[in-house]
Amino acid sequence: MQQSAETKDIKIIAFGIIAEKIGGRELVCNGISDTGALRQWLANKYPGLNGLKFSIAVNRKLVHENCTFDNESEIALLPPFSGG
Amino acid sequence: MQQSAETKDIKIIAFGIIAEKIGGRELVCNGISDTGALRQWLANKYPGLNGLKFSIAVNRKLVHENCTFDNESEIALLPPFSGG
Amino acid sequence: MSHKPKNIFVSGAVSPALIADSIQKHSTKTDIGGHSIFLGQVRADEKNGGMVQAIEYTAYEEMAVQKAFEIREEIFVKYQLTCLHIHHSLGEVKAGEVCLFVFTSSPHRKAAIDACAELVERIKNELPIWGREIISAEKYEWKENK
Amino acid sequence: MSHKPKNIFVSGAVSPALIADSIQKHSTKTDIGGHSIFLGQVRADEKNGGMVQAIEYTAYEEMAVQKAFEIREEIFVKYQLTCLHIHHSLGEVKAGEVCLFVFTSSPHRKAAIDACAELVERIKNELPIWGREIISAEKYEWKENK
Repeated sequence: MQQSAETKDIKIIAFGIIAEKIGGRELVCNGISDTGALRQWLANKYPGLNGLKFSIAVNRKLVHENCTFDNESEIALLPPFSGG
Repeated sequence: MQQSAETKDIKIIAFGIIAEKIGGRELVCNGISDTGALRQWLANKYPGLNGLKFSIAVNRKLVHENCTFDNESEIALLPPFSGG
Repeated sequence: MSHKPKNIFVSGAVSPALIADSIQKHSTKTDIGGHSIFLGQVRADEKNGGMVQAIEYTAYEEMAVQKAFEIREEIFVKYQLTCLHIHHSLGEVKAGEVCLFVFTSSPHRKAAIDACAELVERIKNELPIWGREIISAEKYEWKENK
Repeated sequence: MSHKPKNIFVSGAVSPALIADSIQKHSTKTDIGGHSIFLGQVRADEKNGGMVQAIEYTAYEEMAVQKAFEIREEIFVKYQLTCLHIHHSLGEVKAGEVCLFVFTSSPHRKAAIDACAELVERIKNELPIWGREIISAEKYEWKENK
């Protein structure tokens, strides 16, 4: 029997000051299937993120409302851009 | 006795299509002391200028109204600019 | 004008030689009348604890390249352009060095100038790139675009 | 920033090497955050009787240099600039070659970009420079800026 999406590990990539605060460029979560729940989970697990603004990209697109994803999705945490 | 300004030769420099139509970059006039008279004199002497627009600069400044000059002045005939 | 995403990143500073080379290559495109170029240069800003020595750039490269491609396509629709090139640094760029090179070309100057200005704003606002200002061996600040 | 009239003319085309060299020289000015560059390139326009092969530029040099200086001073008053450079060709510039190089630098991008755009317009409208478009050995047309 196949594992359900909820119990599969989901890989998340982080950048800039967010990567610094969580202590690495990659993290793994489990049992989370939307961006709202992900924000909640991150806030609990990484108090260092408190007060820092970041966006979430799902499959390389910024998402502005709550958005579902699965373990095939590419999830990224993006602090405010500062290129150029 | 000194020559009066009116009888001294006044050197005029010309550029672009105006120089071409008068057959050279420099010409000399005599007895002319303002830009209005100069335009009249040029129109009579160089029918090739008929229909061509040009400005006159006195001492490297464009003049828009009738302007007097003397033989110490630097007089230039400037067709529409086309630099760049 | 190519219609697939193209890498925009260079390692370290954008060199004046790369810029000269890029300009030179356009001499065969004799329908071009004007080029507009923007160069971002790293400033030695005064900070608490010293001056900015360098900026270290990182990016979400795959997303940045895809987004740069979307922006490129939109700018081509909006302006009459012959060419459009974007080069952005990754890694360390010292104060005084160039970290961004945006290059637009058009038969007429207005399109090249307006497109370049709009591109620079969109690159700063929309590409997932981050700069960390290095002040000393121990001290740095994350840059924020205004 | 020098405060006396400076020659703006170069003989023949503006080379990419001159542009690269000019960019390189600004790396010591670490208060600069953005450079804006405009390059005018000679177009091989189709004319009655053939294509434009080259443009031959002449100028009322003394007046152009003085006027360029006045424009420069006015632009420095209006925008927060660190540097401003103008180079214009005299003599023959072939299709595909660069005949105008305008270069502005500022701590912040907006001043550099806006100043460069305004400078290009003023150079085209106010400097006594004339271009003769060479179509063949016998045929040419005097250019007119629109």
